[in-house]
Amino acid sequence: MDFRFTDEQRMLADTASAFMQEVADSSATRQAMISDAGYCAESWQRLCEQMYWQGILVPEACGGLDLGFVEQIIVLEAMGERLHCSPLFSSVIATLALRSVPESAIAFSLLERICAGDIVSLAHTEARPDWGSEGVGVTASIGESGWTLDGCARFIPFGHSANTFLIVARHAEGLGLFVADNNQPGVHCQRVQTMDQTRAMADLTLTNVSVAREYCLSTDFEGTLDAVLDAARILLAADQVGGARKSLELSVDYVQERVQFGRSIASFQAIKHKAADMMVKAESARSLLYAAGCIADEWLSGYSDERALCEAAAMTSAAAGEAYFFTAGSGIQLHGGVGITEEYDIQLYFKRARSTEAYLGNPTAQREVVARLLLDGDS
Amino acid sequence: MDFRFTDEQRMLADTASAFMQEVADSSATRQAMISDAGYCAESWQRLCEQMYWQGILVPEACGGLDLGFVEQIIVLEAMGERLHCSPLFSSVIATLALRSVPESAIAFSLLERICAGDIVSLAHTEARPDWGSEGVGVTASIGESGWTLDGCARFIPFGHSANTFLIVARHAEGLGLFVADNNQPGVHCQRVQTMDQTRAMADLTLTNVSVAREYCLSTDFEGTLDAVLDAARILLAADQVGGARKSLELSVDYVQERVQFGRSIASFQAIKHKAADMMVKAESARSLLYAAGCIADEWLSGYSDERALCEAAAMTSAAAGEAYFFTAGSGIQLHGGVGITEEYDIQLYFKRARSTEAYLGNPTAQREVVARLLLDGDS
Amino acid sequence: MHLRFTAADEEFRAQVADWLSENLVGEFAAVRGRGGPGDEHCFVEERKAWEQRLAEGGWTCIGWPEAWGGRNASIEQQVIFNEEYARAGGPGRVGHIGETLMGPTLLAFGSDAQKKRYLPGIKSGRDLWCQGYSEPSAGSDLANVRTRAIFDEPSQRWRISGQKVWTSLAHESDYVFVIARTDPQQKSHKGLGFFLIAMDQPGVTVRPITQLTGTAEFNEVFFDDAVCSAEDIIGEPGDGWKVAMGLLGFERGVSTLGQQMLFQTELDEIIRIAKSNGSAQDPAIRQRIAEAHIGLRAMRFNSLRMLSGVADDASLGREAMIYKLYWSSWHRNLGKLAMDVLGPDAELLLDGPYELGRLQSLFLFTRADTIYGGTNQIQRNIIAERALGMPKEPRGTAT
Amino acid sequence: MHLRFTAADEEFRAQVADWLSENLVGEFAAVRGRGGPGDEHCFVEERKAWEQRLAEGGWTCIGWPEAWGGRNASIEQQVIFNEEYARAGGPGRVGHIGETLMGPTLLAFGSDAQKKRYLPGIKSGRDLWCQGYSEPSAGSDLANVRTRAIFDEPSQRWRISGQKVWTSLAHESDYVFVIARTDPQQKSHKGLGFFLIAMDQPGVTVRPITQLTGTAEFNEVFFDDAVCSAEDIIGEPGDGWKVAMGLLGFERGVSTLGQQMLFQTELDEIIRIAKSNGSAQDPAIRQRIAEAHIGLRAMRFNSLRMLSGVADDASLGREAMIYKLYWSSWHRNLGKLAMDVLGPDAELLLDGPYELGRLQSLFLFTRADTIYGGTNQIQRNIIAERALGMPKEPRGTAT
Repeated sequence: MDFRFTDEQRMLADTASAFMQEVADSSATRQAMISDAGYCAESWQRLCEQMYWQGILVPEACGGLDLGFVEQIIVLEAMGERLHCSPLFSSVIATLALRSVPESAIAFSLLERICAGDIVSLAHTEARPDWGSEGVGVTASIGESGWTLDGCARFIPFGHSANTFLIVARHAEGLGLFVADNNQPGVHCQRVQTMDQTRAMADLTLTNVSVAREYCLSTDFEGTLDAVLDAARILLAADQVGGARKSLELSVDYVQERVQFGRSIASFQAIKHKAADMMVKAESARSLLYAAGCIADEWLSGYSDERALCEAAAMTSAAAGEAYFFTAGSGIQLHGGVGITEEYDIQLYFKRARSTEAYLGNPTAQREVVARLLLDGDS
Repeated sequence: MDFRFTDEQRMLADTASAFMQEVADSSATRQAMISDAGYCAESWQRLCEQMYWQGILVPEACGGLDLGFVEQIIVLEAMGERLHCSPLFSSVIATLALRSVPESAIAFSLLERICAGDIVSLAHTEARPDWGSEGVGVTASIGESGWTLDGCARFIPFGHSANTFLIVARHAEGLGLFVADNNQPGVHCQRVQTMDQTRAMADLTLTNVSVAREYCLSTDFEGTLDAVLDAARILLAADQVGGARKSLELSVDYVQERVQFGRSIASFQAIKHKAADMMVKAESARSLLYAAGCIADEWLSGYSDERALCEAAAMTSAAAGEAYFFTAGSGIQLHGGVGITEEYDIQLYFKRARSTEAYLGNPTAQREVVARLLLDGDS
Repeated sequence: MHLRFTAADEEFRAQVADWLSENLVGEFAAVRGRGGPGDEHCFVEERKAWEQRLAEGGWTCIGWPEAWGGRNASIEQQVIFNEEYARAGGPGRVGHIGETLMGPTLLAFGSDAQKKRYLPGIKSGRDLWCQGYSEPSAGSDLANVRTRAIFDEPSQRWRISGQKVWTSLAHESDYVFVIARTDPQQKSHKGLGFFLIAMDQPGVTVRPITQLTGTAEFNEVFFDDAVCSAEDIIGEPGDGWKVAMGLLGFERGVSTLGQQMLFQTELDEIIRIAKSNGSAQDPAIRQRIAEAHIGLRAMRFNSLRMLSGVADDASLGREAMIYKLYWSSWHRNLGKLAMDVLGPDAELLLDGPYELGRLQSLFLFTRADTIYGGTNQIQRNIIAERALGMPKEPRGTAT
Repeated sequence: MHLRFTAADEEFRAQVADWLSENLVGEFAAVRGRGGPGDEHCFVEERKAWEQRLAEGGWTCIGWPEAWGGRNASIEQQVIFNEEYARAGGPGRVGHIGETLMGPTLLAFGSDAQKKRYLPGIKSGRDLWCQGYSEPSAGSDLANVRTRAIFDEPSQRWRISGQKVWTSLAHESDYVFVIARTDPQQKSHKGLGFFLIAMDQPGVTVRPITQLTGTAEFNEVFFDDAVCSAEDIIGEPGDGWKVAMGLLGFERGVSTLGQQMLFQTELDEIIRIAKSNGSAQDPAIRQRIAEAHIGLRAMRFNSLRMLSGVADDASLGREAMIYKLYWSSWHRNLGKLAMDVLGPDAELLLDGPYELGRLQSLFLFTRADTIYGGTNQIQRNIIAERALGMPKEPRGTAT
């Protein structure tokens, strides 16, 4: 038991922070978020080439770094701190999905392509009625020449820039995972306009899309999907914790500067206590996040089961989602009038807090997952 | 539309406040609550003889004052302010039940006896699974010689001192309302020890109790029971609002006196803002209470239907229950160390806040009632 | 104490409803339900024309004395008017600052000449007003006003210089009322004056503030030797604080009932969506919708108690002080509830580049509710000090 | 960063568990799970004997240096010991103030003579300690201490007079450590001394404080010319504040993990009841149980981060400061949750006159959690000032 960063992890955190400071200041973020792609291609290229963060969870054989989940969290937290607009999250989810299906040449080569900087996106849900397997809106039917996919998937982060999709589709006997390229006939993916502009989203429509048999990576993907989504919730929580901590920092900095009634408003108890509550929530979510990272590492290495992963993900997602929304919302309040202006960044954090809190199941839904584990069945 | 007390109502409020100051100071309350009966017989007698509050809702023909629901609320609010230990609440509920059943000589004479100071208690529930008709635990069967009652009812306020019970029992075709005296064979009622000692509670056990046909006041009491309980929730909310306001007052008085860090702690923003939040909750609950009083008056006089009463009761109960618990709980916090000592009264308010909040359905349950009215069915 | 309106009041209600349904047609049909908070930038020309139509019908300033063109309407009638106005979808009133703030201030503190000069323009819907209180360095701290007013003896005019901020409708207004420092020696709330200033002059510049919604509701207003005649100060130099504090009292009045009707339409919309997309079956959403409903009813009864108190003894009671804190917190929660009811679709805009749906605007704009017009923190100070008699904090330098 | 314990640690865990299961029998079987906060008044004699049994087994003061009888146990081992102790139902430690507060203070600030005089008695479980910090007029404001210490030259002893309050276990203790004013000219935190005083003397009187639970957990302690030898002051007169502040740091340590195990048994009990009485199907209760579970896990990981930080650079990190606020708020919410899970039966006592059930005690006693040892308000001040670097409030007189 050692609940500290290793020296290597600490170094990675410092590097990540420095790199983000360089490529993701406020003006870079604002420029990227209103661009067509929703991210800066040059920064992405630097991230892939100089940082190689897209390779953190990729096995060495495929050209990856084969580091741990905690390392992945460290960089996502740093990115969240800066509201970085980046398809990295997508590629990491895809990596986890590819690691979870039976080994194959296709999966191997996709992992290689991820390392090369290709964007690979998991397309799995219509988010109706929920974000899990119930929400799968693509159907797959098998024929002489292979599979045919039809249907829609929504809320694919940076899907409009994806080179390749990993598509979850319902077939006669369950869920499968299929591969399709963005330029394949019948594949249509388009960015949708969203309130939070820093995490671009796309809708995917599949019309009679042919997929060769070997591009079906799994026909028994349901349980795996759940685990991959749980891992995704932890990764997202890293973004949220980073954003929550930065929201607190920006707000404390602002109130220190702001003078009213003859003194810095940071000296008012109402302000101080709000800031203290923000810190309690942010740091507690962070503790849960790191523990979830350890558990996800154990899951990746086979020491922990899906139930432990599920519990860690639900707890962390609930806490991080609430912490981010609370700190960014309170942050606006601490900023006072300027908090609601376009000019200050706190509102961008607030919007990202909302979009991430709702994504993959909101805190209420996550607490219900925890409740199920605690209260239902024989457990 | 005139949302003010009339002059008479204002006078009644002043009288009530003065009378309570006389008979229900802290030491009187503490003496009464640990007595066997849980109330002071002498004060009850004075209340009945000098104040005649037990007659407020009794029709003139039965010797009552035939005043309105708002008047009843006014005195209950004053009693709640002082944590008065009194069976009045029971008698008022019984009055409402007796006014709601078909006219009869028995009902008439019971109303007369209520005016004379007899304690008449509605015994209706085992509170499992809920406080309404589902919780009725007494069964009534009809035979040659009349009705026979068997079963239990719990949480009867001051039931151990009741002269007569109005018993809700389930018969073959629905719910009925039956009358039994406390000294009748097979009737056994005993006080139970409760965390809040200011509102004594009793359990009633009925073993093969014979009730003559004319002592069955209604065989179709289900809808009426719901309405009577809704009215009871509003009456209870009066107690809660009184207690909430007093909790605030006691706490503000305390923090004004208490000096720490060289100044009255009432000057600290954390304290002031807590007090402000307490006031917002208490006064808002009070506004809902008075509106509910008006609506209950309309219901009594036939202008409003049970749905309006139900909505008003659920809203008021939810708000008053929360306001009381919040103000009394925060009141302990504002008192600091002495708040948790037996010596100071704020802890008595806190216990009464809890017991009243849970009684007849907690705020969550009441909000669900509101949600049903708003969201379900065609409404 | 009772909640029923008299027959006469109900007749008045019918009269209002009839007039509105006859007049909110044609050119005005499009502005039904538009122009409220968060939507102030829309249909401005139509809403200006609407002010004059209202005035022609005798429906502006109905609470004013008859001598100044009002109806001397009772509190009940004002409540009814505001309720029916909102129910009919009457558009956000561009004239509301003149009608509910400037007018009552003039009536209470203005000279006869000032009343004659300004009240008719407000009454007729011709002159629009905005308010100049907050400053960049004095957001919550009105006493810290730095805008200066210097009396120029030769021209017998005041010359105003400084900057105001968070001024809504500034770019549409004809006049602004401004608190400015007349005595630079005096600190805090002493030495302030209350000035009425024409917007259309070289010394006044308006700059919109773009908000998190992408739209601009508020403005900065710069005064650079703006002029104001000697007759256009209310009271004496040095009376500004007294006048301003009186004016803050007018902010809480019958218009709150109309505001609540707008809130009700928002809540109704949320309930409609919840029923249609299934979230009405989510227990947590049910609790929150019920809580919103209860909160809105409490707000209404708080207002009625407050208004009944006004009728009673002409002073605003305890309830008045909780109003801003209550509605702004409630409304902010409603914005979040709207998002959670919309579910995943809450993120999707109507269109690019940043066209928000109504509930998205609600969500984002309500974050301003707990800030402008006195933050929640300031409101709690006011409640604690004025309603509960708790001491002010010591002034001093933080360490 | 990983959560797994090493094989050696797991072996240590087994050793602790075995010893406890062999020793928590016979006379000690009855005290399993008893004597925690809110229950301190029970089984005191048995728990005193238990301290000595623990000491014989070498299980007191395991984190102390071996030179003073400890095991110099690693943080991991201390975590494990506390977890296993709580898991086995080890009773509330009457010796905990000596072991976790007095001992570390002596080790850090005491003279060699003082260490020799006092550490063995703590280590062996013979001497029980209590703490004398708070005073009636200085609850949250330690600097405002009024208890006086006057050095009597002829007898070469200090004479202590004054009153302390909220002293738990005072009536059972052999010694008390006290902050008292050595220099009456000095205000605030200057001029204080830190004294070690024997309880068994005529100048010391203990009076229990009856709480809202009807039981007495805390005491008032009156000093009326109580004596204390010249050697029994830690550091110099005037060093008291420094010593006291150091001591406050020791309050947050590995014992938090044990505390959390107790919380876990409370939560488990609540879950058990919820499952058996059907409230586990109530959506609102489900949310709150899940929240309690998440909160408790967060508390654990907060502690582990804090402890790892201690091992790292010997200073308590940001996480340490949030601990008291976090656990006390969590625990208070748990008390309310317990009542709501019990439903209507929550009101019913075990017996008259006022015998509370375990969860009722929890509910009532947890109201004290957010007050003693620094109120939540004080904790937030500390977090804001020390962890976030925000300025202190100006001192001054309220107006």
